[in-house]
Amino acid sequence: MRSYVFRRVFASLLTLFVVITLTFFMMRIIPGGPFTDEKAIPSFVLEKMMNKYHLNDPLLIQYGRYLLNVLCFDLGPSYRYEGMTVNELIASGFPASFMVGGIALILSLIIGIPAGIISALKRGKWQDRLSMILATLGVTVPSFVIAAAFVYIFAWRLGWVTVGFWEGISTAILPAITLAGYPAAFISRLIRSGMLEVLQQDYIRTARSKGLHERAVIYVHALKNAVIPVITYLGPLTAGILTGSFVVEHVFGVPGLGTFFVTSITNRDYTTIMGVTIFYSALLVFFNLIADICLAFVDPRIKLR
Amino acid sequence: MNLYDPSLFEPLSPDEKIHSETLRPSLTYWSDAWRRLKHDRLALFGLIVIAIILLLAIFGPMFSPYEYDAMDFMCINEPPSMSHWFGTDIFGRDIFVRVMYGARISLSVGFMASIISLFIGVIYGGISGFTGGRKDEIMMRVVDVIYSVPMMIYVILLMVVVGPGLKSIFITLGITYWAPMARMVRAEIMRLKNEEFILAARVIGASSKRILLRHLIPNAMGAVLVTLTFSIPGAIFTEAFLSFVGLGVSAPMASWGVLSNDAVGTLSMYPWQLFFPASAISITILAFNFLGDGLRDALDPKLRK
Amino acid sequence: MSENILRVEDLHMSFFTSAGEVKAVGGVTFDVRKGEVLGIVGESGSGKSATMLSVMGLQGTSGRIKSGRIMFNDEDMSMMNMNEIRGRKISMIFQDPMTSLNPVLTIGYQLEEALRRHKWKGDIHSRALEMLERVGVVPAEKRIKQYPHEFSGGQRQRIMIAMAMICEPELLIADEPTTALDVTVQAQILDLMKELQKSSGMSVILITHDLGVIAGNADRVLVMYGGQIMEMGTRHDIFYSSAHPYTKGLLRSVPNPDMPKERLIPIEGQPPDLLNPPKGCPYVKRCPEAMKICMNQKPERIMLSESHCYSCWLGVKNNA
Amino acid sequence: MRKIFLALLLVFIASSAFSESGEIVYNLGIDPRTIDPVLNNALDGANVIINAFDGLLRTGSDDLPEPACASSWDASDDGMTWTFHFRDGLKWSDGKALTASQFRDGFIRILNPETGSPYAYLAFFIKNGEAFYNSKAKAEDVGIHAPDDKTLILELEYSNPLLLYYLAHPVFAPARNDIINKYSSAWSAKPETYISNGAFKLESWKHGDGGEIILVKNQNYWDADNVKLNKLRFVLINDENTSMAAFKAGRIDYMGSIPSVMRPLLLKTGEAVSLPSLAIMFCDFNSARKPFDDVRVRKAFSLAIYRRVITDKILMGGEKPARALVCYLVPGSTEDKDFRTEGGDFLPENADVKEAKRLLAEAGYPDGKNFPHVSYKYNSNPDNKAIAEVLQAMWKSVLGVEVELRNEEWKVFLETRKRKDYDIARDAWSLDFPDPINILELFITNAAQNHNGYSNQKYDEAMKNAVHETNRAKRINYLHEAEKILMEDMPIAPIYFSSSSIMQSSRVKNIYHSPRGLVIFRGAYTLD
Amino acid sequence: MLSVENLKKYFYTSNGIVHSVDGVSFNLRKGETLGLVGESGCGKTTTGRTIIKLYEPDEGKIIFDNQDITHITQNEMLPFRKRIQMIFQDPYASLNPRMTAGDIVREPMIIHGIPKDEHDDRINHLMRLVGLNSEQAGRYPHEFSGGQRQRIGIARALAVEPELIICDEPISALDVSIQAQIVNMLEDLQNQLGLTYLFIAHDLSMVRHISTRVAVMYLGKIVELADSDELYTNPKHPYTLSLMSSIPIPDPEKSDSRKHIPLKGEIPNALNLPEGCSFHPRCPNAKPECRSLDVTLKDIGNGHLCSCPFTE
Repeated sequence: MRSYVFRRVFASLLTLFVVITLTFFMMRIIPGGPFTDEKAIPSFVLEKMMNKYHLNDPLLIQYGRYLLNVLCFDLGPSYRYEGMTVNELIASGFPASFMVGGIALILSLIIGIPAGIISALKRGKWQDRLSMILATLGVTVPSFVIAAAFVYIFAWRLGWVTVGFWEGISTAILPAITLAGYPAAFISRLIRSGMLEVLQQDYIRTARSKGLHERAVIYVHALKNAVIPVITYLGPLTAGILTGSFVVEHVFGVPGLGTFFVTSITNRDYTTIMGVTIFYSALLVFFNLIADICLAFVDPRIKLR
Repeated sequence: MNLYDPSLFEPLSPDEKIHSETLRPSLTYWSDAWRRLKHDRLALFGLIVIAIILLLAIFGPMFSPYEYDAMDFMCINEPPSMSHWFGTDIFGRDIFVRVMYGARISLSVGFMASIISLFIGVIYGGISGFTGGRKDEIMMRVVDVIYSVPMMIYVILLMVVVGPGLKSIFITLGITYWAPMARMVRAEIMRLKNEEFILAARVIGASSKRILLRHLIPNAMGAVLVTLTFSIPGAIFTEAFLSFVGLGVSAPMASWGVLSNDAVGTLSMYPWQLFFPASAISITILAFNFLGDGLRDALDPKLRK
Repeated sequence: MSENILRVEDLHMSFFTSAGEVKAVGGVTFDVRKGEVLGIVGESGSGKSATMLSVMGLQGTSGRIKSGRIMFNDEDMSMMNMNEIRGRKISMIFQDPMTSLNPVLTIGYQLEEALRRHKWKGDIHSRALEMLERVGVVPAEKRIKQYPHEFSGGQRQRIMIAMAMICEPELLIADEPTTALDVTVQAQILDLMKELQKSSGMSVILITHDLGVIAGNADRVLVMYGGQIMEMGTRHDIFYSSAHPYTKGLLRSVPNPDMPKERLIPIEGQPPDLLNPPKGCPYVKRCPEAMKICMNQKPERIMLSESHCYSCWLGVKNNA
Repeated sequence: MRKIFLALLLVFIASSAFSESGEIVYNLGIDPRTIDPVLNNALDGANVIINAFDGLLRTGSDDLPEPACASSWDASDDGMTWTFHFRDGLKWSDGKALTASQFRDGFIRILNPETGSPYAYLAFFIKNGEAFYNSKAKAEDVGIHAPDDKTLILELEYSNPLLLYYLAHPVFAPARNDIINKYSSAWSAKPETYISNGAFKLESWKHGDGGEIILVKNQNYWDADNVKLNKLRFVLINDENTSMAAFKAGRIDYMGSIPSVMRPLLLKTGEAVSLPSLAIMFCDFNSARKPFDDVRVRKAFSLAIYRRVITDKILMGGEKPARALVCYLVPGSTEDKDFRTEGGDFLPENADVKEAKRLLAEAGYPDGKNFPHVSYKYNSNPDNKAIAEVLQAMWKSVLGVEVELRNEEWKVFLETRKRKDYDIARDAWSLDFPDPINILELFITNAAQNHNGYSNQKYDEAMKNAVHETNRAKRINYLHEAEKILMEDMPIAPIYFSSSSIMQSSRVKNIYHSPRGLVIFRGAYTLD
Repeated sequence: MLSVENLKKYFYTSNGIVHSVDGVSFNLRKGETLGLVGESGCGKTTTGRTIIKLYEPDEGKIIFDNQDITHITQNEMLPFRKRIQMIFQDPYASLNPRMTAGDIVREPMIIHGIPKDEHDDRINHLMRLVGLNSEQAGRYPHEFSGGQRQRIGIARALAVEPELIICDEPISALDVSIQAQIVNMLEDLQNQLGLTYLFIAHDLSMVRHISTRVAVMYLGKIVELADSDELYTNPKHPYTLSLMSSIPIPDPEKSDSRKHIPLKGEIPNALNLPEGCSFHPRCPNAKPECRSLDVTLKDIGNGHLCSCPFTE
């Protein structure tokens, strides 16, 4: 187990290194810099500003310095937020994204799993059709449309919710619902196809031949097997959903991490781009690992090696 | 019938036996799939919807009295009416004709992206899964890297290098969209490559290339098709994002994604400007999903009896 | 109370697939006596498993009993709550022990579940341990906590037997219990089943396509083909004085141990397509003695003795 | 299930808390890059700084400089030495005394090359300022002296007619070197170290969308008696529709970001007000490339624009057609005259179709025939896109020319435009100071902002004269002359003079929104 | 024709090394049928697959027609693939579901460069040879019954006119009435075409019927090898004895009268091979010295080879 974790982490660090390198050089190739603005700063001023952040050094030296800093878990100062370090930015943005993402994750599970079960059991009946159509809508209506519609309906027309202000859990619910749409849809489809396959298995027939109630057959025998593909999917999903979404955070005014993924690039905030990318990749690795370990617990046939 | 009729008890000649053999109509693989698809009402519905949308996209604009870029400041922001079925936009342009033109872009983006990802993803995933071992490990790490490097950075880079237009959208989608496909195909190939018919192919001396192209990939086609129908909505939305960054077709031509994106701002005043293009996307993708589900069932050898 | 524990009367059962109706069972009548082992022989697609699934009420959503009656202890089973019968009064063992156990649950859980379900009086855990020991899965204390994948095929089939027997059922249906196993293991499992049957006095329906297994284990034998019963009788009736051309053909097509090098005499042709079953006798296309009447008319059952009957127009012809 | 639903409902209801008396919520929109007076160069940052810091002078509620820390000043006869006399009892928000030398520290900080101030060049009028910036002089040589705690003397490098405007600019703020040296750039990011001397002081700053910057009244402010508000909440809602929803819910008192589709209706009902601003939108013609190297083509394109249609049918937010370069509200030959009114119009309100066609034909492209393939570049943004589409339609219908539209990501676009890799490009300018020179200087040969490569010796001459002229009337005259030359050459096509639409709840009064976009809360109060 | 010497094939799994084939030697004469029997997991399938080089052997020699093919590359193997073919156990899994029967039979011809214009004639001929009609060449595997599918598999193997066919449990997945058809056909083909078979199976009665000689495998080793009648009438190795006694006999009286020798437990997995004679933990007449005994196949007369030293 320990050597397994060690090997996984090592392989991920290697991947991360490639990601860092690629991102670093690509972002430097794209036009514009952190101080490019509509009102051009005179070039002699710009040069002094660049000097301040060592942006005039040879690229390779900057790259080496950055790698060294990352090794010490120092993601550097932000170019966009004067006086803030990227570590501080992530620390300040992550809690809100975490809360919204966490609620969304729970929502998507408590919606997706029952919906998937129902539509598998009622295969071909209206319950199946309805939940699959809803699931497809969850996949097809992009979050920018759902988010805008939610703001318009719930905040504007009905006045039920406040948007634009972050006041903890009460303001996290609407964005969480928006965010939960796609994963809930996906989970319900995974559960549905998993259940359909599992229900054809011999051991389900065995369970039935023991005279078990249909409920026990489905929730104990079938679901535990059908949930396995969901766990695999939950790894990357958790990493993605907890680091926030640009659109949702932008529209609902959630002071989270998600906006940084886009704004740091449009601002050419080099260190923040790198910082959030590294943070996301690290979470991805972490949750994939957790998912694999969970998988080994649910499915005794899997051994971690 | 008279049981005492001795002629009934005469032996049957071999000819009569063969004659009596009620041969099941010989069905080729695809005609069998088609027959079963026809029985799936939802899939058939999906197919018809797609056909209608395709027809409208190709021939619809010919029958419209309006041009997609003809502004009419006398009737801006009009709600749907007999003269403008879907209403007009902020320049007084007919939304119906714009949606039909948008279909051309969005659908071709969807199809092209799928085809590109199909070729790259299937071949890449196929090689990775078939080869296995260290090579597979490295190839999958490359996929991880593609997942982790922020998309927007290479999108901007491409924008600078390639410039706007459909071509660059295809390139961008081709770069990223094959990754999930590759993963799926790899998993499928790993499952298939231990099947006996692969051993049989090896025994008759088939080369690896032949085994991959003639035996493995055709058998992964069902799963590939399903993944494809799922990747189309993603491509259509990504196109809207790419257009925003400057990679898409240039205004006033607009895809569904762009039409929706632009109309989010006017949601509170003129909701139909968002409703129609967004519905077009949803309906199309719903149709593709129905068709995809039907295809998966139709192509699944396990469901074949 | 009659001596029959189970009686199946004119059972018709079909599976409805996208390709059409598969007439899996087309009019089957037989009974199982208390304490006997009834062997059912037939090839795949002969309807033997479908009949048993109907008895268990496990035909699934696509399967439907179209007509006929199934009586258990003289009660119509369609009037009974099958959930109370299954596992308690009638148990079933399936062909493939590799897939018939739930991979994510311990065997202990799967054993005890049936006891809990049927409100077993007494200590559930010790009953499970007792059953495991009886079927020879030892040390039971340790193995009860393990998962199916930690067992070999033979052991899994032993566990399946333990699971089926745990509530002391009156009837055990064993659907090809040894087909997936090696000969040495097959012999062990059959011995175990025989021993358990003797000690508990229950009735057993043993389904197999292996004539050797039937010869060694069944009291009475039922030969099925194309969803119908071809011949029925004691094992002596079937093996030494078989009447139906199909039974004869089957017996001829296996190597004779006395003349091992003799050329085999196979049954030519292929089993019938149950999507489009023949109007008459299902065996007509492969039958060397087929007659015109066999094409269009289902043969009636002809009694040869009290225990022995068969369905063939040859019998009518010979009688006439 | 029902319980969960009820709980959710309760949570929703509980979340609607309204602002207290003496508190104003303003949607700043964008999270400022910095609120360090010296490092900021953006409007969002300036709006925090201007409410937290007072310079020697400050911007009054008529957009003119008025005395602040300095209660009076006098200039030497040659106008090259200025002496500022401080008020009594000036204090920082932490209670420490504010001294003249801290102003000197602040000004030196602007010029210190290591600070990296984007506005460093604004202080080059101070003697040896530029030399110090380029490390050719020491800090002691810079012409800033604080002979005592209450006097600051500035020696000038050259005379600056806008000197008082400059000194009211937020960049010319005093500095607490004791704090800045200790915490370096982090000082301005944390409320504990962000010590200021203006009407409000920083209480907290939560970054990103949905975050907020809270300012509270500075009790040590010299003019504290006139500050009515206890608390200022600058919220950071970036999305216009969200902001609007929050305003409707009564959560925001004042905001400047109204969804453009709603503007006409809101302006009509009076719920929103349109304020003119010192900004102009125009497009650059690339004079260095065919076909826009031909003045007739440029003029034809400019004349083909229906400016009135754009302002009245598309923007509908109180913008005015730009019929010349310099916008309204810029003082002319005297303080009370308007430069624009004096200068008159150079372009028609609507297209001059005949003239435009004639010019294009003369240039060799009758009815747009044989016109080379050209494109209009703009940065991705819904409003820019709308303008682009309208312009394209107008050029097509009037001139018969197909112009391709190409949008680019913001910073890519800025680089493209700077490289002059375009035919026509969107451009805009907002004035830092209400003076025509502030925009006309863009078109001097090789000026930093000269995106279209315009170069005309006569124009440069007129601008040079204006810079060196001390007499106001004459100076303005030179500028009129320059504008006329520019309009003759038409290197750009002015489109419209911007305005800003604002919404304000009825409970707040007396917020001053200057044409330069500064929002000043020191005189504001709430009715409840 | 084929000689296998001390063949070893190990699989390196994360649990350890699986000694799947652990020193197997035998000769195969032209035109004969050698039966290879044993329980599942004994390595008989691996032996077959290693001979045809689906697996790389770890040790030993494979000599085919006086040529050492043990370590030749896949490319060099290509001409031999024309001469050695294989028939698989599972008629459902061994045919590509997306190819027609005709294409399946055609594929080896394409690979081995048989001229295109001969293909159709050959396919027709082969289809008839295996008892199918040529119209059925256009159908897909799922349209055939199990027996018919196995015939297609045989046609594929015959397409390149091989000399040796390795039959890997070709009948065990088929119904009783079909098994006889296939066995008869294999016999007919052997007579017509002069084929040599290596017949791998666990159905002992069929093996006896078809084979000239039979080898019994246990845990990767051959424990007994003899002419088939000799082996069946006079088995020597305790494992063989017990195996023989477990065969169900389709005759109630014989079945009842027979005494069978039960084996303890099941075949252990090939990960941790028992020391000495690997059969000793289950052997009914195991002796203490079996634990340390080095067992090898020894001729005990009449070409009857047996690895147990304690045979009477």
